[in-house]
Amino acid sequence: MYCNHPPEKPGDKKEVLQKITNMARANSLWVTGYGTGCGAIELRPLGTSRFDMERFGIAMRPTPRQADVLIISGYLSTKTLKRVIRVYEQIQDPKYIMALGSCTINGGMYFDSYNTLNVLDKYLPVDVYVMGCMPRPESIIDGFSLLMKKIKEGRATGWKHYKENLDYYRENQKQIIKNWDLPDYNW
Amino acid sequence: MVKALAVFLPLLGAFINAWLPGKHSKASRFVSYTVLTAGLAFVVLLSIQLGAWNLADLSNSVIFHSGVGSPPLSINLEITAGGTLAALAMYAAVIFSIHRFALHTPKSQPLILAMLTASLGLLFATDIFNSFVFLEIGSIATIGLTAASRCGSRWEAAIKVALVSGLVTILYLLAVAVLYRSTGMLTMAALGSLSGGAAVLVSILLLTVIVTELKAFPLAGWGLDFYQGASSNVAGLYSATWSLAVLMWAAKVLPLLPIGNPIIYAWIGAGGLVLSQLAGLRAGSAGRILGYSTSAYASLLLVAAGTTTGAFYTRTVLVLMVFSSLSKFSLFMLGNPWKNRGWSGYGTVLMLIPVLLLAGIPPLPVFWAKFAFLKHLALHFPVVFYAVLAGLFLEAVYLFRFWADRSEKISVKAFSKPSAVAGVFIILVAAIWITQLWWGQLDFSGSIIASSTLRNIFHALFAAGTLLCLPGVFKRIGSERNYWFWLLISGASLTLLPAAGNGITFYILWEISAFAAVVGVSKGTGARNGAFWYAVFASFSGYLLLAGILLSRGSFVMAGLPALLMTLAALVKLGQFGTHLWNVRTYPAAPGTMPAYLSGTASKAAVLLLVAVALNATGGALPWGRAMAWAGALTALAGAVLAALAPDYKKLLAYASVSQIGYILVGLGLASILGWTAALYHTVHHMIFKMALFLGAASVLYRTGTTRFNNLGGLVKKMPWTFAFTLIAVISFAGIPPLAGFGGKWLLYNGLVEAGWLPILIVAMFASVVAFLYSYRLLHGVFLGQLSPKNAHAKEAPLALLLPQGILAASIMVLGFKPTLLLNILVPALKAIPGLSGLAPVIQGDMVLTTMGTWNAWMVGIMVMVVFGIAFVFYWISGHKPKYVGQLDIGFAGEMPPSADEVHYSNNFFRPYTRALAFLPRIHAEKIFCGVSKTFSMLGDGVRMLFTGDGRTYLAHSLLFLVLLFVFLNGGM
Amino acid sequence: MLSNIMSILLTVFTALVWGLLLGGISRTVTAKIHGRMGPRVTQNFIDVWKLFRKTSSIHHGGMFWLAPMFRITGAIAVLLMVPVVVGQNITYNMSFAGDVFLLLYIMFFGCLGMALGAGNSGHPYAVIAVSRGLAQMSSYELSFSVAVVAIAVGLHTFRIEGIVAAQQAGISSWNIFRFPFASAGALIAFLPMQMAYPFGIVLAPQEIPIGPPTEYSSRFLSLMFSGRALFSVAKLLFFVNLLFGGASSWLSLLLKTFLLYMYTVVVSSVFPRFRTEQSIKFLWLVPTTLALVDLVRVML
Amino acid sequence: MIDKVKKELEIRFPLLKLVREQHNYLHVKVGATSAMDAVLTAKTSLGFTTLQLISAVDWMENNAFQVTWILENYSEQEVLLISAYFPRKNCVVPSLSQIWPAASAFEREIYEMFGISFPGNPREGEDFLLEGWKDIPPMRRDFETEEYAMRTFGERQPREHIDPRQYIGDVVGEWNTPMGRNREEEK
Repeated sequence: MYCNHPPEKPGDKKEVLQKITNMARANSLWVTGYGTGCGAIELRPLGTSRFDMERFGIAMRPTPRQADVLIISGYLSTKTLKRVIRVYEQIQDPKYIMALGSCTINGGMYFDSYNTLNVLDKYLPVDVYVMGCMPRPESIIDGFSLLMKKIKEGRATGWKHYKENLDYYRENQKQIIKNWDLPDYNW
Repeated sequence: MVKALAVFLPLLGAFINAWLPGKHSKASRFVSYTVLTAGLAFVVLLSIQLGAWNLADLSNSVIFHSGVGSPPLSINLEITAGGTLAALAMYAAVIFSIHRFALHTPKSQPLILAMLTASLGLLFATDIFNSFVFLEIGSIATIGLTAASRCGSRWEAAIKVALVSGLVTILYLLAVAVLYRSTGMLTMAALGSLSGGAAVLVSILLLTVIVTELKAFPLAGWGLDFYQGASSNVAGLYSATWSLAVLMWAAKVLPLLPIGNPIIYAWIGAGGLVLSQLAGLRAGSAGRILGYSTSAYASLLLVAAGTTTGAFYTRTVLVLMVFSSLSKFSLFMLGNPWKNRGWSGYGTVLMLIPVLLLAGIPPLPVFWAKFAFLKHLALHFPVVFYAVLAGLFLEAVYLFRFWADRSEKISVKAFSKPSAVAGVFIILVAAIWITQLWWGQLDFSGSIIASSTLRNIFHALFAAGTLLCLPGVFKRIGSERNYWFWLLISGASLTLLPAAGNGITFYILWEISAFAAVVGVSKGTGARNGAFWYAVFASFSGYLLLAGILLSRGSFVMAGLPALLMTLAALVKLGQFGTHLWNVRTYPAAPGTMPAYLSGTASKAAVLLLVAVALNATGGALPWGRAMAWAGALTALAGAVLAALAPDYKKLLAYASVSQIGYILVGLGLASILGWTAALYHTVHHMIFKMALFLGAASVLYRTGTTRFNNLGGLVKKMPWTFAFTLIAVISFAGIPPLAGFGGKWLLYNGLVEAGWLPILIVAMFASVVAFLYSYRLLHGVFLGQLSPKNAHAKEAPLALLLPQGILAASIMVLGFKPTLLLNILVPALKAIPGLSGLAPVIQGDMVLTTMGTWNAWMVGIMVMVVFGIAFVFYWISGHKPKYVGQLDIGFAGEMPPSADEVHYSNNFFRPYTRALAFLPRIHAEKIFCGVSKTFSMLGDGVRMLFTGDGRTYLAHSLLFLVLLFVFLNGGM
Repeated sequence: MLSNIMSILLTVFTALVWGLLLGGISRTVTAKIHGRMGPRVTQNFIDVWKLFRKTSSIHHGGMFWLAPMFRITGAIAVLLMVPVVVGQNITYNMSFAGDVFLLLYIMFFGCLGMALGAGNSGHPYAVIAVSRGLAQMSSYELSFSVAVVAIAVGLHTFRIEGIVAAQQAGISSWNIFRFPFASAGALIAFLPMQMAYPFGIVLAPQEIPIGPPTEYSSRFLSLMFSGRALFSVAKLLFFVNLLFGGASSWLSLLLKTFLLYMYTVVVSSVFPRFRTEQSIKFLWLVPTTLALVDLVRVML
Repeated sequence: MIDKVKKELEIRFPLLKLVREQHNYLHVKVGATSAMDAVLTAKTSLGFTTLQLISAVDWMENNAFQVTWILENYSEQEVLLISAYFPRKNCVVPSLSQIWPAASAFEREIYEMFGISFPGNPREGEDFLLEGWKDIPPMRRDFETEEYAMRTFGERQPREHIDPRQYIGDVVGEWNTPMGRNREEEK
């Protein structure tokens, strides 16, 4: 029913036309339309004429299959984490995670909640954190700029890290997701 | 003296039996069987002596006197050659059924034997008063037999018989008295010497007696009640002996009555036939249905007496009456669920043969008599002809309903009973024998379709269609039964069809193929309904065809009404919208590869008929071509829309078949070379793709056990080859260029533009776009989407089903890339037909040119293939190796789909379409047909009000009939 | 022969570049109408290249795999069936092999492939989109075919070269002026053909994530984007040949296709979306009636 | 109008205690055994046909759960709250899901959060919010939230105090994003 094969390790091999490809990747960031927390409301203005993310080539895609970036917008509960893992793994490589707000960094105001995780990095490889509670659209664009810079420099390798250390991430994920029923890897 | 033993031996047996003691006496059975066997032997000897087996001349006879003195006191019998055959049937019926009485009511054996004697006596009587004696004996025996089982309804039936025979006695004796007083003689010949008032009086009295005894229409009430009320054994025996005897006796007396113009019989008969059969549509019980059928045959006898004379009359009446009586006998015996109710595959067939006999379907003997008789009527009495034809069709309808209702109730044991086996056997042997007599009329010169190219195309089409269906016949599921035999028969007669050289040959082959297919269909699971619809529509189109042939006075078809009738026959057979009901009921119900045969191959017979009609009637252009084209275009559209909304794979294909056939009609209606090229090209193409699709459906059904879209989906992984072949067929019929289907559309559109029929063009184009809806529905509903866990066990179709599909798909590819292969054959042949207008398409190599358009299928195909190939290779070598993940692993808002069934979109697939169409009034052909059937039912109910079920009413009927006759005949004089 | 092949390759290449560029321009123009800056004009090239270079990819079965190829084959087939520049016979490519009927039907090749791929993906939304798309297609094809038949019958030829040749006597001989009603019908039908709003129910990202290509990713999607660009250029070319007198030079070709494309972009960016049945009813009623007016005129 | 409701209820349930009353709002407290009677009476006789919410409060000091049914009479625009105290140990409350299907969801939530059982609810025990929760129900007051969060999600990162203005200023100066540029121009 589901594809249960773990992913291949991507390795470090150079691709053809790496530089051009990196430029293209940086300038065409497609974002999965998935709001995990309160920060999702701050993403909407990005598309409006005031902030206009399309000028950077950033677009919203309604399906993870076609997206490059997953934005964890604010606090992330354990229940949502399960869905986020699935969405993230369904995104095709290369893929990037951008985390918004204090909650993803250290739990923020929900640090002592029974179902909100504190440090996102333990569960998913975050490429860019954007600080704030909540970050304003300007900050998010800032974050995108940083991400674009990292991609151009070839440093946004969270997805490689995730695949190479899948066991570590899985262990952490399984520790807080009590009824783990996902496949080994969600293709 | 010895010869009379044939008549009186049973009487002897009756006397001995009556005196024998005990209930279950073996002795009585021994006596009965001995007497009957001896009598039968005598009859056989007599018939041989009289040369009855040579049906050409039935006039030989021996005269026999006995008793005291001379007539009228003595018993006078004239044993005719025809009569011996009837007697044979009676003896056979009694021998085959008497054991049933022996089990339940042993005391009835003397009565049976007495009835047999009375029947035989009446059969051979030449004397009016003798006839009276036998009539009385027969009535008494009937009453006794009927009342033998002490049950309310049977008593009632017996009392009605008694009442009527009382009245008959009075009237008859009056007639005898008048006759004797006027002429001093009581022989039948004396009737001829009557004149003046006495002649009228005797005629009226005797006619009333005869009509009453015959159970012909206005006076049929008591007979119906009798058949319904009596036990089926009694009714069966009665119809095989006494009823047959009365019919034969009436046939003897009627021409002798001094009534003036005998056409009055024909009027009584024809009117009665139509009205009684209308009422028959509403009949519920088996007995009553067969009673109506008896009434129909009595009416036929009246018509025959009024319109024919001499040897023709004798022979027609003999064949009609003997075989109808025997069939009714077998139906009563078979339809009697007296033991071990159960379903038998043989039951349907066993029961269908007598039904087909009664309905007069070729090559069974009744057909030959009916055919000759109807031909005579068509030539000389057209109005009577139409009435008789209508009545016969109505009869066929309720007989088929009876068959569909009852055939499941036949006991398995019935088949093992010697009576049933022998009955069927005798009927069949006799059928072949009689058919032999007429064989000379058949003509296989193929002169109907003058062009040998067209003929060969159709030969090849039918043969290939049948052959491709054959490998898969054993891949059946569940309760489907063996149908290959019937498929083969049907296919064989279809293959012969283009070779038919005259109307009768064409008709016979047409009907054999249709009714063999009906039997084949009835083998499906729960296919009774489908088979019934098919039988009704097939016989309707058959009667239309027959009428057309008979009205054409010897040639195959004449312009005008016959051609119109035959066109209608073809349209019904094709499932023109309005009559498409049978397609969408029959195809889904038919077993295994049968629907592929029906839709792909058998429906092409109607195309052949249309071609034949057009060629023979006008040389190409039918005057109603434009109407036909409109009908075709609307059929295409309506069929396509209905197909898109169909919830079932086979049903969808049935509607698609209706829709695609519309294009053929448009092409033929054009009556131009382009139009006919399009039509015939599409005929070939339709046969190929529709068979591929239906074989695909058969494969899916075989592997999953269902054809409902709700239960299917995702089979592409399990049945990749079936999917590939279906895909090719679908791309083709959708008309997408590199494959064959586009050619037909292109030719058709060019033809339509050439003729300037733009509105039809628009409708046809729209229909072809709607075809995309159902083509995708079909592919997605069955093969794409999610695989239901219910079908997880499914695997690739067996080779027997796959191979024909592969062949068909390959031929689609070939035809798609090189349509000129077919066009090079078609176009010259059609150019040679003088009646077709317009310019022929010019074929230059692979290029086809018309006045306005061009088409080079080869270049288009090559282009598509090359581009596709380049894309494919580029994909393949660019190092792109995507990973296969299951269908459930989809981006589903972060969730995992709970089960395949919940994410498979299949129910109400074109919902927006349905919504958009909502403003259209929902006119369903079903509703129209319901209206028609309701109207007929109402008419039938109206007629049925005559038959109140009260014996006194029936007496009143007889008297009223007498008075009316009196007024009418006196007025006429 | 060689020059023919060169011409075909040139046509396909130009169409691909022009199609992607037009897509980029349309995004910019739409953004300007919204009061935004909008992406670069070359954004579509970047997107296609990025998608092409995405590393991992999944597929759901054979038809899923083949669908983008169907798509691109259909697009190229339509493209090659239409003469590119009037008078330069070498650029007529394959148009000798068929007439408008062939073109009308071969247009479905790519759509059918796409629909099959969507079906094989197993995603219910993809199939819902296909069901809507087919329902809508059957309605706009009605008006479009009425318009095409009216024009073709009016000009007494089905050959596209013939139709173009009949319009070479100055601007007033263009079919859009000779057959104004049919042209209006065809131009309205052009909107749903390009999946432009208000007929954009097929790719409705808000309710059925992007429609048929929901499950398509990386290289498949890249090919599909290219196919779409090619197909839209092919359709533009067909319309230019059908209604606007063809193109006498490459420059006028670019200009005419650009203007025609801008028409869809402008209409599309100011209208909201119809529901499916509204769209079907509208297409059955308005453009069909318009086109029928000219058909009746031609018949009389 | 609400007076009438109050009178009616007082006649039928003599032990009823009034908690709060406004012009269209009434909160009453009834005994645990007559709670169902009161709710059903309100529905059938008093026109409170809509169930807005079922809520629960843990009164650990009184060793009781307070369950409140919030009903609404839409045509009169009145709200009626009926509360009842149930013993805290093995708390069992009758289910209303046969009467209001919507009650099923509320009851499942309360079951997960408080461990109050609603026998009669056909979907009781199905995962609602806390998928695979194994600890004591988190809304009970004897549940140590912070301790649980520490245990499950790890120690919270220590806070650093950074002056945001200075921090953002540095970053903006260093990155020179388009947005940053704009801001500088504004200055």
